[in-house]
Amino acid sequence: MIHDQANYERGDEDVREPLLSEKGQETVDVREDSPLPEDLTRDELTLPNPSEPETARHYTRLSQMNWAIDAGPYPLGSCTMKYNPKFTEDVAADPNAAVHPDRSGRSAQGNLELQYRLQKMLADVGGMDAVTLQPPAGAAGELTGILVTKAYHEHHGNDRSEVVIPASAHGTNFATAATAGYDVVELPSGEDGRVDLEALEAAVGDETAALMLTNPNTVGLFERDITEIADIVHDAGGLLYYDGANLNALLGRGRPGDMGFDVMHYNVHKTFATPHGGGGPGAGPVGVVDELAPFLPTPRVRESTEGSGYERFEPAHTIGRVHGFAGNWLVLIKAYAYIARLGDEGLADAAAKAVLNANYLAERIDLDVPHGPFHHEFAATASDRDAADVAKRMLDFGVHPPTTKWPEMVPEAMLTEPTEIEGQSSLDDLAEAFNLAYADTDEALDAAPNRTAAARIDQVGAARDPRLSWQALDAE
Amino acid sequence: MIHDQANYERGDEDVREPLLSEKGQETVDVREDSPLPEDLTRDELTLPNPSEPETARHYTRLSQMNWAIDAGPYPLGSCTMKYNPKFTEDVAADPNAAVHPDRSGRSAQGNLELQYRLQKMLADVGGMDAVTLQPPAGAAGELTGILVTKAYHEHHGNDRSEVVIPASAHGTNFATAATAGYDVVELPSGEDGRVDLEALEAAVGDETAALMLTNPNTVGLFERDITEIADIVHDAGGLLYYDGANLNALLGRGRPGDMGFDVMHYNVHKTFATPHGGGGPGAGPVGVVDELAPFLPTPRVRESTEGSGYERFEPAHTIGRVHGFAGNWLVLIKAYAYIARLGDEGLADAAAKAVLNANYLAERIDLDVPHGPFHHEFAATASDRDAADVAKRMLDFGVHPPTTKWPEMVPEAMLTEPTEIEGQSSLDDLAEAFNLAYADTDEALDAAPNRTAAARIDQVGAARDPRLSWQALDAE
Amino acid sequence: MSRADGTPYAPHTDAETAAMLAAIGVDDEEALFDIPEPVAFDGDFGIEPRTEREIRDECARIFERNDDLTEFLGRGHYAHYVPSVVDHLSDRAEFLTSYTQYQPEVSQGFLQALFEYQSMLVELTGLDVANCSMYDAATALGEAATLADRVRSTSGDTVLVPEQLREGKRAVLENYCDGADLTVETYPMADGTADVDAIADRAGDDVVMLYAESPTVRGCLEERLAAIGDVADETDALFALGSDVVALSVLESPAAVGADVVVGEAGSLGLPTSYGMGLGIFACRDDFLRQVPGRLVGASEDANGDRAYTLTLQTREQHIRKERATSNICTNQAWVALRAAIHAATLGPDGLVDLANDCVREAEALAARIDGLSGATAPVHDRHHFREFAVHVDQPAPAVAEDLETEGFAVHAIDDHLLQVCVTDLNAGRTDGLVAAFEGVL
Amino acid sequence: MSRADGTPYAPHTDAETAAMLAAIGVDDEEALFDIPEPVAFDGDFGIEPRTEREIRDECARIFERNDDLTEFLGRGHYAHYVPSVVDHLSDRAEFLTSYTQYQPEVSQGFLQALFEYQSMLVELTGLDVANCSMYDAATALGEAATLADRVRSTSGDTVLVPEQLREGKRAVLENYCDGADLTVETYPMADGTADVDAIADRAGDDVVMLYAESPTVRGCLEERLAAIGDVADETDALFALGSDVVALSVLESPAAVGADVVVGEAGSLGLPTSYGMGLGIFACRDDFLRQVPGRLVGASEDANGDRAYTLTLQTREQHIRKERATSNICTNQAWVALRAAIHAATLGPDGLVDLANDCVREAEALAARIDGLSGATAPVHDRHHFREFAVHVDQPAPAVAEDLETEGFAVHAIDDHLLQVCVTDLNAGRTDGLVAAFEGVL
Ligand SMILES: Cc1ncc(COP(=O)(O)O)c(C=O)c1O
Ligand SMILES: Cc1ncc(COP(=O)(O)O)c(C=O)c1O
Repeated sequence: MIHDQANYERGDEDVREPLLSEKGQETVDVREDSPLPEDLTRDELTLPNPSEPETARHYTRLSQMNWAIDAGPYPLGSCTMKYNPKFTEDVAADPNAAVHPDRSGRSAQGNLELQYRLQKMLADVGGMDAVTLQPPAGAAGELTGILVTKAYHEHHGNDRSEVVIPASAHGTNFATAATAGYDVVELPSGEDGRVDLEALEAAVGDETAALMLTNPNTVGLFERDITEIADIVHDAGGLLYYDGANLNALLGRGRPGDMGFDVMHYNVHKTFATPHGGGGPGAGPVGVVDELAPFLPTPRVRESTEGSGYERFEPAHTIGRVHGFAGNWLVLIKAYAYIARLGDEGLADAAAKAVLNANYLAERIDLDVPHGPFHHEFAATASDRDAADVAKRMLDFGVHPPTTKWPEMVPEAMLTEPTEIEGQSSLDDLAEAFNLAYADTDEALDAAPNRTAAARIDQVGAARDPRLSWQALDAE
Repeated sequence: MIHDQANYERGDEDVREPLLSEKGQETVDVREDSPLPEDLTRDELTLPNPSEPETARHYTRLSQMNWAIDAGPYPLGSCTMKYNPKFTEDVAADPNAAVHPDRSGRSAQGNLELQYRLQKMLADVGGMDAVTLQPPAGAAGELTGILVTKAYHEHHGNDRSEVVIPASAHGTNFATAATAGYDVVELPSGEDGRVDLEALEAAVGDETAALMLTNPNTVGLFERDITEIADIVHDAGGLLYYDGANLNALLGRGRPGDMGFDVMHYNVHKTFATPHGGGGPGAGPVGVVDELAPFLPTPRVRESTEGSGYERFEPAHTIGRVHGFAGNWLVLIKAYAYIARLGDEGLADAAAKAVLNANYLAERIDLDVPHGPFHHEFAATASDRDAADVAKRMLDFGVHPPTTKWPEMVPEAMLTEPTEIEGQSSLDDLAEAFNLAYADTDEALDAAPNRTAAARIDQVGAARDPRLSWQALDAE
Repeated sequence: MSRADGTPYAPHTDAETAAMLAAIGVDDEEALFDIPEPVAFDGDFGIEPRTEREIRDECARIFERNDDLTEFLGRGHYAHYVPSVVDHLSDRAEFLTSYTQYQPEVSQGFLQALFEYQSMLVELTGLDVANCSMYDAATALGEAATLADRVRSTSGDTVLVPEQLREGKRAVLENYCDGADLTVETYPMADGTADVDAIADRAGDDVVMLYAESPTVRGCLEERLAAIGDVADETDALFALGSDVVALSVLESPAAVGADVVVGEAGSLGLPTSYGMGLGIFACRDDFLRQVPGRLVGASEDANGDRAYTLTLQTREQHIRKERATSNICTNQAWVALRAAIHAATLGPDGLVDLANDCVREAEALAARIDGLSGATAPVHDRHHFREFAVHVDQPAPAVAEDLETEGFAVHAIDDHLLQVCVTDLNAGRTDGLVAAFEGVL
Repeated sequence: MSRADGTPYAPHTDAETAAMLAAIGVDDEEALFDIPEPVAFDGDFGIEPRTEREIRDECARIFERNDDLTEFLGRGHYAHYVPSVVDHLSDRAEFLTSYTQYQPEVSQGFLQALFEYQSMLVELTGLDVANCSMYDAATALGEAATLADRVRSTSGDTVLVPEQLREGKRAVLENYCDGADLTVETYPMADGTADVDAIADRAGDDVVMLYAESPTVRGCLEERLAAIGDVADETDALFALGSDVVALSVLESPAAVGADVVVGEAGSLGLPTSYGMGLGIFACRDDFLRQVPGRLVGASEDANGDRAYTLTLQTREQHIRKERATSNICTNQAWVALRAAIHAATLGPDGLVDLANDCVREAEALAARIDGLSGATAPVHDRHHFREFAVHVDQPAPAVAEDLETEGFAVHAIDDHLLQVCVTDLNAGRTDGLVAAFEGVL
């Protein structure tokens, strides 16, 4: 498969589709017509002023210069790039769902009902007792979970200073722990790519507030010793945090709650197929066991204590809030619709097919996969090739490459997660792209990509001389 | 401007995006579960069975291999490719407008009201007395108009056998007249590209049912002698038919009704910016003067004769129907929304800018434009170059070429209609594409296009050996 | 907003307009118009420009004036649930805002989609050739008649159609026949389907086309299509069969019963209920390839030897052949065909057959329930039904229909004591309500 | 349909699954799972799969349970009419179904759109750097505090905020401050805006960040921002200014009043009312470039020397820097930023300024009308207002708000006798109704 990406280029000016500002700006005298006194206003404002047809063309062209799941495979490991069912967009666009967050609960029963139902679905899927929908992304969910953990410990007079995190964990885990004010204790990966129990024993102690764990971990391996891990952490008085980024592998097969996890986040834009939107919005609901429920953000939604319907309530020892309002509402609606569409069997099948696809693809590629048995994703190694270069070359073959050079425990890692939505033939396309790129010459790799809108981009230069706006470009 | 069109190609199989059938078909045993007796049913059905993600990718990829107004200039002369305002799609998607055509008028007052309003708007814009919305395209409008003309003559005991049509007219005029059972009398173009009054005098007579005229004509020239033309035709007892394809040039500047036309069609997908949809649907409402109103298709809509609201009625001498139901309803809604958005001043400005753009572009290109002063479109001549080859080369420069080799009165014609939606810079892009292609070598022209999904396509071969389905391909 | 005085869809700033006028060498836009004074217009239409939001509100208010009825209406215009993906994909601007594929190199996407649509119709009809759209079933029938007129050597001028035929369809057919000097005559029906003996009696040299449909306008499935085909064959009349894209997925293949041409409606896939907007099917045997009306997409090769698609056999069309064209059609229903194809792909053959089978089962079940009510008999015809069926009511049918409308249900009144009821997946969930309403008003 | 038992979004036919399992060398999918028996799950969730149509109906029914109120609500969540083109363009699958631009060569489109968004924010704030989104105004404020903590040399640990601040925003701020061991304190307000003298008195070494907002949560425009900026400057505190993307188009430039950081809400462009979903602004001076949280798009060149865009300065981010990252944010609100940018482009500077001016005029006009009613005084604060204002009512405010709700209008009750009312283009056409309802319930 060969893919030439669309490109609109102004050869004379060495730019692709010009910036909106280059197509024409307008300067408005703000004070002229202002109902405000002069000292409150700026004197002018300069912004692009395209007509609607120009705007439509601009963004249509830009979109054509952008890869997406709807264009082809996008097997970014850890990101769970699934197909986003179109009907969920229509559900989220329902004008009746478009209410203000400060509505009385009485007058927003519809939204409360959907929140309640989704809380319950997520709790069931994760084996948790209580769920908040407020966190607007996975990392925000992590912060919520860790702050809940912290509040729980503090409530029990238990000031702890450390969070233990395996070296293979996602960067957000580390950053989250730090944001919450914890010291990070990094746990080296075991030989087999999993948590080493001895190292864990050594790492945890009185100061351990929590262990943050991704399971299957970031190379797709299930932490077989999860029961022992839970015991070690719990015995030390710590809590067990589940990073839900890889929940897709477990749907209907295993629940974090059953494995001893006390708190978890769900990445609805991963597991529950809400669109990634070029970087967001996502949503990162958090589930906890009963003991932690009183610490969850406020408000949550429950069935009315009097009469029928639903009501908001403040958990007894709430940590407060992690989002100004109710989180990424439109995303949550889509997640509800997706889960309802699949139901029990569909969810379990999604996990099965995701794992089948990863294993089939790994079988088909010429690269080594050092660890196994993996589930929905695997980290192949480009060994003596540069993983990033191999990835660039893959772009020429009509696929998006995997996540590269992470996790570090696999040298020149190519972390690959095809998800359940690919069929055999597109997995074969992916394998072909892997194999052709991997076997290509150094020169070809260096020169790649060749069929994308832009050729290889100078990222070092971009960082050395940051130009972050059209104003910065104009100033040159 | 350089445009590389997206392309997905399976190099191994010499195909672009494979056919749905090549991605996998399924054969269903129809009789197995059928509630019908065997002799009524087929035994099996074989069709593609893609999953929804596969379907989404298939059509997303196909769409990326298709030029459109939202991608860039599309100056097809005679086609009036305007920007289609997005909000009109939302208006047409209103579920309350989705009613069945057999509803009682009483229970479909909303649809009747919109039909009534649109009839009136169109009548006002064309200077006509009565309008039917039923014809589903311009050519259907022509047939309607000519059948109305025929019925009118017959009603007055006046059997006429000929329709006079200028040589420069659109093919539909000829075909329509033939479909309606008329003999076509072709009127040669005058020296100046307009109707030659003497030739007209010679052509019309007792057998003349109508003269079909496009004004401005198909090279954008206004028929200055329109009053004389009308007199000649009317004096001979014929009617004057206005082909509305070029109405965009006249909006708010001139009305067919005021020029002596008795019957006209409107091309709403041209003048009123409803999307062309890759070939349709359009809509071709027909307007007539009072004398012809009793012959219009049934039903029409009027204000209720008793009480408030609207009602359907059958014109006294109706020709019957030209569409099974109420025409292309969704298209008509969009036309209404567009006209309402522009209002009087917007419509007049659309005409002004369309004419300005055509004149500016003609000024900028190196090709000759033999006739003038033209309005919203002009026929440049590629003179000693092949217009079709020049057009193919233009494809490499990020624009769609004009209509080629028509009308025939201009040798190697490139009939160009930029419409009002292009700005100066995109007209400059167009001019550059014209000029570069026109000046290019014969070899380059022969080899063009180079940046499109497909290279030059063998159209002769396609017609010599017609393969019109995947079944035909499989049979090879 | 800064362009409020003119069209909001032209990008010209005042400075740009001035520069362009200067380049042309005129002072203002007026100077570019060559309209003689006597016929120039300087009045106004009185159309106030409105913002897009105002128009959305205005149209929403207008359409709210349609009563909120549950429709059990069919008789030629049908809709099924249209999966969301059909909207999202067909609304992609590259499809929606393109035009006829005059430059195939840059239009491969739409051409392939239409080629696939044609192929699906070839499978459904069993015929060799399907065009890529007609306006609707009625105009397709009209075009079939003119094709018959061109291809049949008989000296005849009669088109034979069933006496039970949607009036509007017949009216359109008459208009197409008008120009070709053809006369439309009817043959009788026996209990809802064609009276084949009567057809055989009537057939003869003067008949150029014999038309039958299955399902009929009353939803009956013709049981003797092959026999009708034989009559046509024997008398050298063109056998045109009318059907519907969903029904075709389960019914005996038109080719197998001897159909020369298939016309009908394909908008029952892809289109929501839309006040009768349609998508005409036109398929025929290879023999008539050069007589097909409308556009055809064919496979070819590009200069690199890769498969490519293009409009083909365009010499049939009006823009080449003028008055000798096979039809005057130009702008067609391409985008609707795209939608139908996406809908069909989304269903797959399984889903399509299920949908069709439900059209039979739901109609049968609803007819039985209505038949159980006193004062009503259904189905009137002792036939297999597809989606719809006639109901005899003891009371005057128009009054019953009006009463049902008051109860929130729309059905057809087709004769003094005949109603017609159509059930699809869209209203099948409301049949309890309909039956209860019937009970109340009978 | 044929895949009804599993997920409808996996393409595997049974044959394909079998072939793939064979290629792997296992018998069934179960064999691929490495989950120890004790923690394996074999129960069910009791979630019945539904068709997409069923879910659309179900959710429509659920959302109909929201009362049909005309909302005059604001206090941090605002919406204006979103032009249709914003939906149509942002819904293009290449935007909606892509992810973070880790491979810039194949993601130029989204990168450029975000670069343009950043540039618009640079224009609106006057600051050098704007990131390409935060979750919302509240979390952006929290991130500003942690940035202050990192960049300020003062030994302090206090963040000073206005006493009138949306409670939820403050609660989020507290949570971000928690980890950085910062304490949030308030400064008093005088008639709706900051008491600058009190701020000057309170300021000092221990304050790392001074936060003010304009418009305030009650819709008042701060009149002495430059003075607050001076205090911050003198005491070496970071001056963080909170605002809103529409207000910024007319208000004095944050850079001009000495703001070091601008946070706030940009979702008032591009997003409809969405239960509080937002788009956080984060802009700052060049000095803090390497401390900015979130993603930044920069211009660079590709191997052909053409301008190209790429995510840049990623060493600030968690996926590189781990616990030393400037923030834990990863997935952000990119698509919402795209929508805001399209909305801004659609309006142009003219349209944006008009919209902002209307926010001032409509609020003033509505306040005056309410003030004319007996039993109500508005605006409570003698300030310029933007979109919203407080209303004093003689009766208990919660009861008045509840009565208004019964009449079909939603307003905020913010204190015993204080209501708050927000007016934008979306509800400006309903102010007559609101005033009448007020009159009725007062
Ligand atoms: C393993 C893991 N954990 C956490 C996250 C953070 O989730 P989000 O990006 O939604 O904030 C990610 C996201 O990429 C991840 O892969
Ligand atoms: C001059 C002219 N007349 C008539 C028509 C026929 O209109 P339609 O394609 O809508 O049937 C066209 C369309 O191209 C045209 O250009």
